[in-house]
Amino acid sequence: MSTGNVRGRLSDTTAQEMVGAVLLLGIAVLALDLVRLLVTGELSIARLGSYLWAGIVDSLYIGLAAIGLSMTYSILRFANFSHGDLITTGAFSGWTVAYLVGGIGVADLSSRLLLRANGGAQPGAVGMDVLAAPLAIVLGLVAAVIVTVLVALAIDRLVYRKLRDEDGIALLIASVGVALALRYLLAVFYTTDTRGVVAQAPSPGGVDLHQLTLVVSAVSLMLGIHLLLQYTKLGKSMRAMSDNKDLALITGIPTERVIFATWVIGAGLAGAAGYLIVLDRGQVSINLGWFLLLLIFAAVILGGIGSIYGAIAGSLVIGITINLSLVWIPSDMNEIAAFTLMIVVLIFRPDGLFSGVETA
Amino acid sequence: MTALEERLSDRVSELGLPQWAVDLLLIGGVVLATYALFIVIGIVFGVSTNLIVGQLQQITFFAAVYALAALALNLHWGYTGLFNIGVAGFMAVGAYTMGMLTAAPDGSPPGLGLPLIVGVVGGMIAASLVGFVAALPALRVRADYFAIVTLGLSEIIRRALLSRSLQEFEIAGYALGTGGGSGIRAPSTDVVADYLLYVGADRTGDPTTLGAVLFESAELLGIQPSIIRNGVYTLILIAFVVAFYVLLTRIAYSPFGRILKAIREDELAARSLGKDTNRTKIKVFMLGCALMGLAGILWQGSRTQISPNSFMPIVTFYIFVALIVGGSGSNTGSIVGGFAFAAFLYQGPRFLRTIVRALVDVRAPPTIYDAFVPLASGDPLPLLGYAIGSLDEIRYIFIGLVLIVLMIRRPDGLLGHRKEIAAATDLSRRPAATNGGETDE
Amino acid sequence: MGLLEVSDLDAGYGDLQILEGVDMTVDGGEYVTIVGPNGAGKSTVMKSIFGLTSYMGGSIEFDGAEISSSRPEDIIATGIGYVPQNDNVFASLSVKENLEMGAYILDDLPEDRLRGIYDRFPILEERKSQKAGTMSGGQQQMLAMGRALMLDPDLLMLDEPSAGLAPDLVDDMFDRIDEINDDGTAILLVEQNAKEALRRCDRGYVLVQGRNRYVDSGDALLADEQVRQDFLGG
Amino acid sequence: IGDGVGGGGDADAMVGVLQPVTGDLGNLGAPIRDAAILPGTQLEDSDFTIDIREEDTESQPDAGVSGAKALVNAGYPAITGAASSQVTITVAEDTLIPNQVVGISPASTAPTITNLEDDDFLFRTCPSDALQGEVMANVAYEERGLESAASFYLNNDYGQQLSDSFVTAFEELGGTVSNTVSFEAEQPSYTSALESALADDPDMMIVIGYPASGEQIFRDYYSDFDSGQTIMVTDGLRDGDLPGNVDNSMDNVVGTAPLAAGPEQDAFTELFQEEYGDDPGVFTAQAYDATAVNILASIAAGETDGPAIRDSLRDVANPDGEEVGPSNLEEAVQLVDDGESVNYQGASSSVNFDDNGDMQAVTYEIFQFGDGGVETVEEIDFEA
Amino acid sequence: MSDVDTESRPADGGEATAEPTSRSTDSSILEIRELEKHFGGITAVDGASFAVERGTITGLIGPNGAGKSTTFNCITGVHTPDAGSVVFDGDEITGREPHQIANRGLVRTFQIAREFPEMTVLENMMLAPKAQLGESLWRSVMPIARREVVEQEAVTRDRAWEMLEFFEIDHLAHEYAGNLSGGQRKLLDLARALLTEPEMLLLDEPMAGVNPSLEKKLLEHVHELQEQGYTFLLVEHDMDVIMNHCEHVIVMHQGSVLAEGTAEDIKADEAVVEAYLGGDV
Ligand SMILES: Nc1ncnc2c1ncn2[C@@H]1O[C@H](COP(=O)(O)OP(=O)(O)OP(=O)(O)O)[C@@H](O)[C@H]1O
Ligand SMILES: Nc1ncnc2c1ncn2[C@@H]1O[C@H](COP(=O)(O)OP(=O)(O)OP(=O)(O)O)[C@@H](O)[C@H]1O
Ligand SMILES: CC(C)C[C@H](N)C(=O)O
Ligand SMILES: [Mg+2]
Ligand SMILES: [Mg+2]
Repeated sequence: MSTGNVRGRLSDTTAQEMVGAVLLLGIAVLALDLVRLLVTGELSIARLGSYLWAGIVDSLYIGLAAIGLSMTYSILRFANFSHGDLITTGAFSGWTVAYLVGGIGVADLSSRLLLRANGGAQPGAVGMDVLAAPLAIVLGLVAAVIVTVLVALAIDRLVYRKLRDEDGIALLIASVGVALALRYLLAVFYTTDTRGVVAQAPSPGGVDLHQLTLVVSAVSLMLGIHLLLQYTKLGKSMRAMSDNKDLALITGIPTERVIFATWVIGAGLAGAAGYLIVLDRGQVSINLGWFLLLLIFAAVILGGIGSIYGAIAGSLVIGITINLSLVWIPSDMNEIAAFTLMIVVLIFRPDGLFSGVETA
Repeated sequence: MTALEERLSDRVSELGLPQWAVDLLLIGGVVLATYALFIVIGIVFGVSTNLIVGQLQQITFFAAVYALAALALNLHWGYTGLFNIGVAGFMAVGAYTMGMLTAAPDGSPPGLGLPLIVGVVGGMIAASLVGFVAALPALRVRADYFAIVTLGLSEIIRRALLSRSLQEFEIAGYALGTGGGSGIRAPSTDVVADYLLYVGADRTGDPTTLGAVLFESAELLGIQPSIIRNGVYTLILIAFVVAFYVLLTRIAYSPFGRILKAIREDELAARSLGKDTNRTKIKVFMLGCALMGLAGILWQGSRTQISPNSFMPIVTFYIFVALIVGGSGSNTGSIVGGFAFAAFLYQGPRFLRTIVRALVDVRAPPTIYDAFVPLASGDPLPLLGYAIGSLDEIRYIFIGLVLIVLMIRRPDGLLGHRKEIAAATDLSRRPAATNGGETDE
Repeated sequence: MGLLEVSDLDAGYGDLQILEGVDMTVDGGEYVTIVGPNGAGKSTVMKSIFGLTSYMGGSIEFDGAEISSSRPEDIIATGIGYVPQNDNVFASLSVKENLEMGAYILDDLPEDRLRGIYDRFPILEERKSQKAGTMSGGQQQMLAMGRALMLDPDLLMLDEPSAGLAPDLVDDMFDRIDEINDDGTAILLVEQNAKEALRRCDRGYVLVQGRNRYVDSGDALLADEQVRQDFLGG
Repeated sequence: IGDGVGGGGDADAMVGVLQPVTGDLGNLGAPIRDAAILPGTQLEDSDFTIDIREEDTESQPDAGVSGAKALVNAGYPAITGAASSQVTITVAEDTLIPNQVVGISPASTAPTITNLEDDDFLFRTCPSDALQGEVMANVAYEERGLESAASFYLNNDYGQQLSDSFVTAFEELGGTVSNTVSFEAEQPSYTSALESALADDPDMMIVIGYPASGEQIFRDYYSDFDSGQTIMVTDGLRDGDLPGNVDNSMDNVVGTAPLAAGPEQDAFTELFQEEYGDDPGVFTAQAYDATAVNILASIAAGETDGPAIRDSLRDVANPDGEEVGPSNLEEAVQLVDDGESVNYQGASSSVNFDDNGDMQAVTYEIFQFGDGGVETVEEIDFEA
Repeated sequence: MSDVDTESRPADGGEATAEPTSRSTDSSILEIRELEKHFGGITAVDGASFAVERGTITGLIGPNGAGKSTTFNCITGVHTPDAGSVVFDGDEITGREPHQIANRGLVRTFQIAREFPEMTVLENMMLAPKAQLGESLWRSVMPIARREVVEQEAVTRDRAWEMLEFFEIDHLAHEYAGNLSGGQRKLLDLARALLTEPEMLLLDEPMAGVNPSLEKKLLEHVHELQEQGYTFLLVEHDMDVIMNHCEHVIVMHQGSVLAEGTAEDIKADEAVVEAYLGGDV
């Protein structure tokens, strides 16, 4: 299907602007309504605050994953459906290491190695929180990043590299295959049971330390990536490659090395996201990443593919949407709101809400 | 497998038969060879006739279901290039509409209590209408965005069906509902089998002549009546597969089909030749969605309960595997792919599990650790037990690997790339009046 | 021994062979043109020199070193610049960034080269922060050429630089190429504007169906009746 | 135990065990499954061939139907299962009733099962939640003086109906129910759903669900909402591992569940501990009883045929006849085979089926979570 | 607009016919008035007006970025103009969809030929004819109605063969279009456009990147077709083509028409020489 030109035609009309205006109007109405609810006291400030905070926390880990997805999308030119399972890989590998380290002398090897697949070694008993086992938690994060990167590189070598010249749809289909194989390979080892692996978060003075760890880690990782891309040639060569791969090759950009770097960053962030999500939620499951994937796609598309700041901004929109929408709609509809927003944006601003914003 | 089918198709094409006959032979050959394989395996391992026949019935049922869906998807993706990965959503619309129209008015959730046929037709219409609504905007975006839009749409549909907000509602004084997470209970489509088998479709009553013959011969072979009943319904599904096939093949070999291909290849060029591609795309999208809805009805509707989680995105990917295995763009391929998927990827592993469970009496150890530890002391049984216990997971891995290997080695599917020429007449015939020469280069 | 020495080259795409035993030489500072019908394999020759096709046999030497199995980034470093036929600028990067990309393999941006290129193509300095994709066709050709010149190559390969340009720009383009050549850079040029190209070059190759058909000085080819008839449209 | 490949016919009794070993109910389902196959193990060395085959419902209707189809196609005329009411109803309507196969659920408590149009093929050894809702309301309003409540329930037959039953009873007593919020199983986060359930800051909240979801619900609850109100749970969350998995002592949680209080409860407990080295959990006694009466009825019927088993179920379970039970199952089988009339006295109750296939008398417990797992703090008897 | 109508209304009503030779050649077939097209801040076409005489070969030239391709896109419905009107054969076609315009008899080819690569050359050709019965879904599927479709297909096929013979690419009929060489694609594109029985053809740089020998052949075809009554408007940068083959030349510059006239007039026009043909950048 080549609808590129139809899109071009569409972009000539003012439909875009019209829908944009309607969208803005809608947002304005909702904002006014929000004020009304606050004034009438139907919605307490505290509740609004907790929605917003939850939205920010959600958007941070969605954002971590979205940066990686956006980068691989723009540089390798395909929608990577296995990205969610990289997140899951990070969660399992990282927490396995955390358990292995933190559970020494407390729990038996099999519970630690397989993250309680047998139901033993409950997290409280092992002391899985940031105060009781800070070293284990940090090592786990490092391991999550490293293992996920290695897995992603191995997959690239075995699968995607062989499909470099194919079109995006072939790669997309292959990535669905990768997603299935990876997820259920994990399931064979860890079983499909959902289970808690993190102890209750210590919260001195009402500050949830696990959530705080998530926020601090996520923000520093994002900052790190920003600096890396801003102050090295890597950022520019990535943009050049996503613009025109053949020409990048001719210009002497070592494309395979850029792809390598893309996987390292993208998968590393995905792994970290997976690990941090579990730190916050407490439970790990085989479907962790897969269920998040569509939300991450929504964030990437909202922000505009290829733009890192777009991905972060898109994640904020998604995170806030799924939480703040609870003011008006029941909680089992909140993702419907997020997906609808994604579709509307895709149709009327195919380049994303934040297109035009410069990327590193 | 690949080599086998290839050789088969070569051999068959040597006979110089018309295309449809070749295709029929091909499908028949593959099906019979697979049946034979399963029967041999069954006999070798001493499986009872009842179980073998039961397995073949199950395989055929799923083969038919996946063939139906793959054929519909082939119309979208194979012919028109519309990369629709929201198939499960359209199936859900079909099945749910049928459920809501036919469920008893005093049920929970209540339905309209209309006859089954109204439900089936209504379901198809609803699926195509949702297709229409989706098509209007979705057709304007790029192929990979289109994929994400359709996937998002199918999730929106599924979540809406799950939501308690629609669990029960009222329209124009009629109470209706989706039943939320519990789903909807409605008459199942497989009652049509009862009409053939029992007098007055009353299962506790007397069988019809056909029913009597079937049940008696089944009794002789030691086959459960439930298998016969399911078998008859499976035959009805096969009739639908044939109908889909004829319909889609007619479309494929026509000027309409030619426009579809042209849209797939280069839409702007087609428009510039005066083809109203938007209308055509909407039409074919709606038609495909209606067929998907029907496939959903025939499949999920054959259960008394339709629940939202039967329409997870994985279902769409199953259908994609079936289509890709057979080779997208080919209707014959869709059927062969549906069958191969059902036989080897979907049901086959379960058959193996049944056999292994019967042969070796092992309990699956709770974790793979407990399976490996005894291995160190030379006892492989726990590991085998674990593998059998994790068969569902292993099957998913296998499906994933098949997809990957197909994309790398045979992106055109097992049947290879079959570029069927879209025309309602034989193109190799050249007008006699012209200076002619050879038709072939 | 020429600067570029292609001998008996076989190459193609995937399993499909396009070039069969192509020989080609460019001496230092020489100006060589390749002409031939559509699909003859002219672009393929250039891509092969740059290692972008499936190599099937023969040798490609540059400056005395075999480069047929080198990676593009290494070939650039040996001193070959290449401006491909179409899609030859990074559309979403600014003009200046495009030029910087030309010196990607260096650690630091060679400021004096950049200066030199701005002097040669003043329009590029004027528009240095404009997105390359929004420039006109002729401007994009200049930018592409500028980018290829960033490393001060010994050999510049240009694939149909005049295609789609307005007549005044075509003349201008040829003049620019002459200038670059006068500064000592060897030129390998593919052109459908064959008469003009042959008129200006030192030597010309006629390529047909992936094989060498004629080699001679540009003027001699222009004078050859057969060549005129078959390849230059009479 | 059984040979799954057989075509049936050569065994004296064939019972399919259809229980959730994985999925949301996995933690409770695995012991239930264990108990359900226990009679088979017990009779292994007897003169009778008992063919028992397991299938996993994965706590979901879809997988449940597949499992049931497999059992039915393999000729099993009677089934112990399923656990979740949702799965049981689906399986019964889709597979068991049309194929005239008997189903005895040990755990499906949803009230609608009572009046399901089942041609009398569906039984259960557990009580209906019509009673449990009342028990809950009583405990909350009368005993603890809690006047406002929120209901947070799993969106399936069990959750919906038990929630309704509680709400009706609670409001009848004079309490107010501020919010009823349903949730889906095994979601990654319940924070937003809990937010709406607890919006009006009620005195108490009831949580009706299964363990895997429950773990996440309580994690989210304790990390964001814990303000000391009473949480009341039901049989679905009677999982001793829950506090440890949630990593909270769950002191504010109180629960109700059907209690195994049959005449032969001790005999069963001993059997179970001996075989599995573990204490029996919720609905395990009911599961044992279900399989046991299935076997007895089959042997009484003299053939592995659904309708025949259905017709002899009440004969072996209900009064009149020699009292038998877990302690002497082998004898019981022998007696039945000899044509004697028996009255099965179970581990969970005396197992007397009424016209709807429900239990006639049941006991509930009030439990709390303690160090050693679940602690029964009170027993309540009901006689219908 | 009524004056335009009377001016351009052809004597025979302009109905698309299978017999192109019967067309009158005495009035303008295409008329562009004050056309404007903006992209964001860029004005691509800025009030261009011109007319094309029936039966002529008209050239459209101008510097890069003058707005020629955009004008083509506005005429053929790929873009909707922001202002101005396009009148074709007496009908106002401004803002209509590309397929409507093509069906009206105004057909274009593309600068880079757009074939359907996975369809054979013959299939490519058979797509072209207008209003085929079998383009209706029902007719293709319904048992009885399908008979007519099959009959028409045979006719269509024979016409496609004839056209392929005319362009001397009939030996490629069963080849997949994706395997053709660049020049052969251009021939296919033109042949396919003709099979729609247009009244007028818009060709965007038909000779760009075409080898001179092939160029000659293509031009011969164009002249032959002109004699049959077709009208051509072509964008071209090759001055030889413009000067030797076009009766009439329109020069665009910065979105509007700078000059118009015969090739000789244009060559002599100082503004044109300044803006396009020579001078410095
Ligand atoms: N990426 C590719 N894959 C397969 N075949 C290709 C590819 N690129 C070019 N070809 C084929 O190789 C042959 C030579 O192409 P090439 O581009 O070298 O021709 P050319 O001489 O540059 O022609 P032109 O003057 O039209 O640019 C053609 O037959 C073309 O179809
Ligand atoms: N889709 C678009 N978006 C933004 N600007 C555009 C678009 N299409 C064309 N333009 C701009 O409009 C102007 C006119 O472009 P057009 O392609 O019509 O020129 P042209 O006369 O065909 O030039 P050439 O001879 O180089 O093909 C140019 O400045 C171009 O950059
Ligand atoms: C196992 C039990 C918790 C099942 C629950 N009583 C239900 O009916 O769904
Ligand atoms: Mg070329
Ligand atoms: Mg142009």
